[in-house]
Amino acid sequence: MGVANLGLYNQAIILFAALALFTSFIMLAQGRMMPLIFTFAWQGLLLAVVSVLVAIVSKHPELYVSAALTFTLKVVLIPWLLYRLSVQLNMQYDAEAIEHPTLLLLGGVALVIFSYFVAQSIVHLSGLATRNTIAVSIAIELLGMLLMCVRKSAVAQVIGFMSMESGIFFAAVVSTYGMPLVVELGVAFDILVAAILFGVFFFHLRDSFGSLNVGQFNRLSEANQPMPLRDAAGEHSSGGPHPPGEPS
Amino acid sequence: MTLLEVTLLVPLLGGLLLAVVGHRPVAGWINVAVGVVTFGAALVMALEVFARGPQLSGGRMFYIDAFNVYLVVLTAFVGLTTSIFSRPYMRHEVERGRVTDRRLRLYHSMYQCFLFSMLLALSTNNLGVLWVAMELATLTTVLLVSLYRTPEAIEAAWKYFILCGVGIAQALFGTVLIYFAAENKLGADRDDTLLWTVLHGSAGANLDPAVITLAFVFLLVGYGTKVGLVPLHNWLPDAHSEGPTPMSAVLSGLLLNVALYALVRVKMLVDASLHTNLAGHLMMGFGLLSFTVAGLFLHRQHDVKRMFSYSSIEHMGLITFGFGMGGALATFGALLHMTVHSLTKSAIFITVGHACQLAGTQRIDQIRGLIRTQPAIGWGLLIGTVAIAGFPPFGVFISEFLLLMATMKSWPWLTIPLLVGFGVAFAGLFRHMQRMVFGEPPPKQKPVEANMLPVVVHLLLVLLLGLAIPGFLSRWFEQATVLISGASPL
Amino acid sequence: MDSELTAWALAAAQALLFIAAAPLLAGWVQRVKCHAQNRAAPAVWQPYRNLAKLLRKKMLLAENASWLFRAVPYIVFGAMLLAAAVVPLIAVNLPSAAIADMIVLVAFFALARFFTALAGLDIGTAFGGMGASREMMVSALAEPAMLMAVFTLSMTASTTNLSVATGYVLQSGLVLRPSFLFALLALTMVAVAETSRVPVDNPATHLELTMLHEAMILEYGGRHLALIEWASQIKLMIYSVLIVDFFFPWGIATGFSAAALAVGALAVAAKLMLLAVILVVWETVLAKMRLFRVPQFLGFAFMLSLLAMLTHVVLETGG
Amino acid sequence: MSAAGGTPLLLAYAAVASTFLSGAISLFAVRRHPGFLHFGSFLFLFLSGAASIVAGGWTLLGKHTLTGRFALGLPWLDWHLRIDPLSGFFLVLLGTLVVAISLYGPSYTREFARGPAAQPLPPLGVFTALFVLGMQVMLLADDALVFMIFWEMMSLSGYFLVVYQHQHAANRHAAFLYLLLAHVGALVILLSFGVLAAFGGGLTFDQMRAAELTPLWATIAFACAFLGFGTKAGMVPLHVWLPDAHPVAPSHISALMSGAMIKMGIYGIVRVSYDLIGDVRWEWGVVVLVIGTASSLLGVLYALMQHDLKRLLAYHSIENIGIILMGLGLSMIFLGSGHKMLGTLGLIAALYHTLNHALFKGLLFLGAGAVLYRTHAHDLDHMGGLIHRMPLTAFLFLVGCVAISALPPFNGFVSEWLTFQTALQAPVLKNGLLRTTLPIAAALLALTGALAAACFVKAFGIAFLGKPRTRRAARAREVPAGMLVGMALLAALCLLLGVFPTTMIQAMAPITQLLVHEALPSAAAQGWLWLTPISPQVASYSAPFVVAAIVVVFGLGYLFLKRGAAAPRRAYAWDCGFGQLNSRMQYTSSAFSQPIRRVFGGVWKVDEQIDTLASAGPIPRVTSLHYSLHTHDWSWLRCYVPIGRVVLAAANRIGFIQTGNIHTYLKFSFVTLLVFLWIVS
Repeated sequence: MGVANLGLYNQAIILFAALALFTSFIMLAQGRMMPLIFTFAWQGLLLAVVSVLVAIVSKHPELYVSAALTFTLKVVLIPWLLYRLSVQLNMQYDAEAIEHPTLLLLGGVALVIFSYFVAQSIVHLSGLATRNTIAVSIAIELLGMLLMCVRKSAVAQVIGFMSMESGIFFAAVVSTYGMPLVVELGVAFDILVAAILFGVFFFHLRDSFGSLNVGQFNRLSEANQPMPLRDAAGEHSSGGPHPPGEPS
Repeated sequence: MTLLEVTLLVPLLGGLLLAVVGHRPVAGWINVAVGVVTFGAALVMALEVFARGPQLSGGRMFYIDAFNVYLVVLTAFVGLTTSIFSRPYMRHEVERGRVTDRRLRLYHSMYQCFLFSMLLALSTNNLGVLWVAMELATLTTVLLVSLYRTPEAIEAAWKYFILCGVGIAQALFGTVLIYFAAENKLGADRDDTLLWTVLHGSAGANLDPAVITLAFVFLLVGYGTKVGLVPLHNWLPDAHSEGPTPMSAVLSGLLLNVALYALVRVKMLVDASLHTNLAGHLMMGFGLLSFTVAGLFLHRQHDVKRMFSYSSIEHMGLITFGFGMGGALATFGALLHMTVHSLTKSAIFITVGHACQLAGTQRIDQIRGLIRTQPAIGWGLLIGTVAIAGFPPFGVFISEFLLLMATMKSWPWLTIPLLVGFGVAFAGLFRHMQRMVFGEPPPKQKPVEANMLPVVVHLLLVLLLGLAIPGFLSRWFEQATVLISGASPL
Repeated sequence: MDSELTAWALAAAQALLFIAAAPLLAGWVQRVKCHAQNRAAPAVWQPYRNLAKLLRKKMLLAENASWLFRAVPYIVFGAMLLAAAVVPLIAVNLPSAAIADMIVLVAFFALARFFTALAGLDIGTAFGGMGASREMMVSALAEPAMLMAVFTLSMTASTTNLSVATGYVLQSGLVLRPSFLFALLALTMVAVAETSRVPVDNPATHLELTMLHEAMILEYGGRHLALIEWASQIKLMIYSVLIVDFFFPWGIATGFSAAALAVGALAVAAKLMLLAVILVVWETVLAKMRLFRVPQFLGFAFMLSLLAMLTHVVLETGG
Repeated sequence: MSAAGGTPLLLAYAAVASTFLSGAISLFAVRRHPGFLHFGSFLFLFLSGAASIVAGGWTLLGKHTLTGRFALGLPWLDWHLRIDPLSGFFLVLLGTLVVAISLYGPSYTREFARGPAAQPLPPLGVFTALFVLGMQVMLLADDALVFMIFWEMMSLSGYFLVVYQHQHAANRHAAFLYLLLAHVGALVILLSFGVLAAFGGGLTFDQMRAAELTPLWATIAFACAFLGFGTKAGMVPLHVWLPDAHPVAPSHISALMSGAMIKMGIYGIVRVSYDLIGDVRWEWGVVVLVIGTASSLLGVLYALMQHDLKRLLAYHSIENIGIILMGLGLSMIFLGSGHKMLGTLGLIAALYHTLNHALFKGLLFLGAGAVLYRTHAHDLDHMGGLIHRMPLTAFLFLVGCVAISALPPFNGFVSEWLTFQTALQAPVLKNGLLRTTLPIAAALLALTGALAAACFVKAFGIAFLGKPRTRRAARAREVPAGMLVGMALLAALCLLLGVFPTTMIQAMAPITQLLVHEALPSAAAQGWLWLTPISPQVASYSAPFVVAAIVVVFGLGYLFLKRGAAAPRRAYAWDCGFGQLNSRMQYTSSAFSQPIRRVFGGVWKVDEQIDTLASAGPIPRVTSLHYSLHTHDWSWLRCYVPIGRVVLAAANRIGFIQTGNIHTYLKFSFVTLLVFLWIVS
């Protein structure tokens, strides 16, 4: 059924979902720190709004709770936390150069198509008129992951992580009117703790690496590490012909 | 209050208590005491379950059946023995000044919280809570990995955090999808729809295949990351090698098991609703890949703890392969292998911890002549390695024997890669082992204070399992096997 | 029972005759050789005189000769005695032939060689070691060739019992077997090598570079030397008798009547004399070859015996 | 099992129990009181050996087949044990060696209690016991699980014994290689059992016997078993571990390893192919024959090039395993083409040689140990002249040499003679190819025998004869009585088995009855004096006569020559007028084998160095000249080194996964996720 013959609320849902998807794209393209954080907050806001709308449409009061959770976490707490941290680590002005942004965005588009293709097989279950927003939620999640894959800065990675979370939340909301309460609370709690830990880690990282550029972390690399020494190989069956076995 | 509540609450309260007094000398003992209580409760509870069969408790919040009860006992037990080991170990670390009081407090409290989260993950009846507990396990161990605050430790912890976080997120998505599938089959009382008992009951059979398949993919990638399946394993060696050794012991001894437990639970759901062997095949592929790749990695290690973490990946791969193969024999073997692997591997890590303190380094090429300097440690390491390499009369051999037999029965040609894998892994372990254990020790290498009791106990248990599996234990395994594979090996 | 007894008595007698006649053969060869190389020839009895002289001589031992060194001559002689006892000289179907078959016969030679070589090493002189090492090398190559040749015969006669085999050839009359031709050649070459004659070895020389057998027994004297010399004469005799038995058994006695035995004795004597002449001619026209040419020589022998076996399987049984 | 008949099994249990006790004693008592090793541990070892001899012999002679079960192992699979003539035979073999080493050990292990080679004693005792225990129970095993458990236990404790003197890198390398091949071999055996179990529907040997295999799977099962057990037996080209591992173990352990452990490989082959699989195919026989021939020939050729006495003996183990395999191969060929009697003959020859080799190889290793004990020399060129200093040892070692060189009247000859006789029955076969190949194999066996004789002339001659080459050798003394008794026991058995083969073959009849339901009635047809395997017309051999003849010659010699003659005068050997002969003028071991090295050129990879030290000056004259010769094993260079290289190269390449860059890791999981999503939808 097309958008035209849906109720206003549903149209609004679809609209906001689309906007949320758009915000992920912005995050993908946004190199500077502060705007990134704000965009993330915006995305949280949109999702919260969507859950409120769904709650109204589907008469599921408990969705208000999850909307509230989303709002407090994704719009207030975490962005504020990140903001404070980046001010303290005075990196609010630094920006990172994204290599081949166009390619990245095209990749994002491809991901959206892919997630639509994936969602195709399952949407028929949902009774909702706005079922295709499931595809959007998957897309948001994957885009978050893409963000983590390409961004060098730890903060960016955290944001990517969080937007994955929000994508999942979104999926829960639009597909099944949210999860059971206990689960929602647990998840929220975990995310909160995670955010705080991330904060702690920023300092550790800064102290031990001097920057938050996780791209430089390769002390534990094995790729350019030689094989164990020859005499170690001497103990191994390829130790080559060895002198006849008389000890001494 | 029921035994289960004791089992869960004691570690939690212990963690909180230790958060306050964790830096005192007595903390080590408190840690042990908590472990003892937990283990006792778990054991009694296990006997109850063994007597009366599966039981629901806490308003259907918790479900204990043959499968998870023995994992609960195992977790409590290894937690206990490791805490016994960690007392002298951490003291030595404090003396070497690698750990301050604050971090010692953190260590002790996080240790117990970690145990709590794993016990929760095992005993819960709710897939959502299972996920929450798994995430909690990650969060509690992240700070343990970075305990030493060296750049390597921080880096390892960060990778651990990010990779497991992402993985776990996928698992959450999978859970959501399962909920989605379940919810529109049995839309009524929404809070029950994630309950394992409900899903795996009659309702589970007719969940929508498409959604379940999708869900399984997300869950496999998610929990598979924590199991350490190649190519999602990259966090594991770093975390094991950089964290304090007791933590490595519980990580590879327990956490991997718990993650695998979650995976198997999900597989049971999927098999019930899918009626194809898709899940099994995916797990077999993953398992075999991890098994072989990890075996190769063993050869190129310079760091002893890192090496053994790869061996953990290898064995997890084998177990996953076994569960994926399904069938009574394979499942029994996999369950047995879970047990003996976690016992043996934690014992090895305990010994390795002492060995590293002895030699003052983790670098393989600088550890020498252990068997001369401190025979207890040398022999412990040697016998542990022999056991983990799958030599009889140790239990690992029995489970590998069963797995090979099962493979020969259903997938004869897959025995060849398994064979090669075993050979390669064995060579990788021993070429390093011999140089550390044998030979002349460096001039001024002194024995250290070591408590080898846990090692002895673990290895004796493994030996016992190798020679004869006690009746009740075998019946547990059998019940679990029936539960998972639907058939009995007997 | 009575016939049993006489049979055993005959067997013993034959063995004694065998060892008694061995030096005679050696003497005959020596004499013919001298004539062939137109030198003044010693009497045919010369070997007996030598043995008697050696037996009378006073013993002289190297100062670090061990008990083994003194035991070896007896072992060697014993082995040769046994070998002589099982080879049918003038009569077949003697019970003593059952003691050992062809393979055991070869093993007796090996036993003698083994201990001779040890004796060579015992004193610790360079010559002893050299002789031992070379002798073992030559024998290692000669033995398979010989066994191969013997196997051909035994597969034809489907037995490894010497006497039975001889009897088989005898009663199957004159059959032209290509395998036997090759086997004969191979066996002859091996015999030459084993009895240390030219071109493999030269029993007459004591030149260090050419010595094989002599180098091992260089330190022996007196009765020990006598036993060893005698043993090697017996060995020569055995090989000759083997050749004539297998390939030209005619005339050998099958029954124990006096006449038959006499005929057998005469026949074998004649055949041996003839063979000795051939040997002499061979030794006279050929020159001793370099040590490392010997492997080719024996390799050729092995090839021949292999050929014999193959022709037997392919042509004679039509398998 | 019948009440009276149960005793052999109980005896076997007793043997196992006392082995266990011996281990326990060394574990707990020896650290404080080393005396316990000598008088506790070895005492129980002796008892265990004796018990297993009695048990085995009883089963063998009484034709019993007894089974027992223990509620151990897997919940649905007890431990099944069974003793039958075959395992009884091998128990006797094992027990004999165990008795010998338990007599020999107490004095020998004193070397490790103190002095340069000092080592902690408890491990030695414990792992010796476990080693024997493994073999004993493995022989009793009647299901795959028990078999594999104790098979691996044998290998593993063997590893600890090989690496016992772990200060030398060479020992560690040898032990590693040994354990690696043992482990892989065991896994291959496991596969073979896996096939049988898959068809038989269970892990017990009874179920496997009942299994109906298709020819293909039967061949696969056989191939796996042959490979696995062959690795343990040390057949070419899987033998590389053997010459490294056996020499570096303590000598009484080397005796056990070469004497008993590698025989367990033979046991396994016989058990699986004749008993479990059942219908033997002649194609298998051809393979076994070819590999056997190759092993025997290469084994002896490599042995000839060695100058380390124990290493030389180790290579001879490969040779003898080859001969045993030839016997087995012949037996398979004949059985497979329907000639039961000849198949039986081949089997008997193989088993007989197995027993013989156990005896004389044990004897030789103990002798080498005795030499090592006094001179601390492994290298032949550091010995010499020992026959004067240790005459008894020399005599016993000589017995071993004669026996292993297959010379009458000792036991080695009998079994090789039987193998020859089997091969010579080729004409009965239909297949022309086989008819020609069998005699050729026999001829190669003859070559092997001759080369072995050469090799042992060298070994004995260089080590015991001539003049002492080092001061230590010159100062050597006779070894303690215990060691001599241990060796003498084996030497006596060598002679006995050589002189009374007929009786022995009669005693072995139950084995062949069990395996191929056939015996050799004709063997003893003419009474104990004559051995006539097929028929008196075809072939006969009488060892007693040989002994008698040699004794007679000695007697006559004494009577007529020695008696009355003046005592011999001693004088210096002729020195060509160059002054005193000294020990450096003697042939060395490599000089002795040089002609053979030139003849069989390409068999070895020889690297030969002559480094001379010339003094400065107008005319440089060589002041010192050092000659060193090493022969390397082609199969090592051609098979194992490349494999090792491949593994290491793979391990090297695989490193790229672990880049250390978190983005790569994230990409891994991202891609994995996408791929799976794509697969499922």
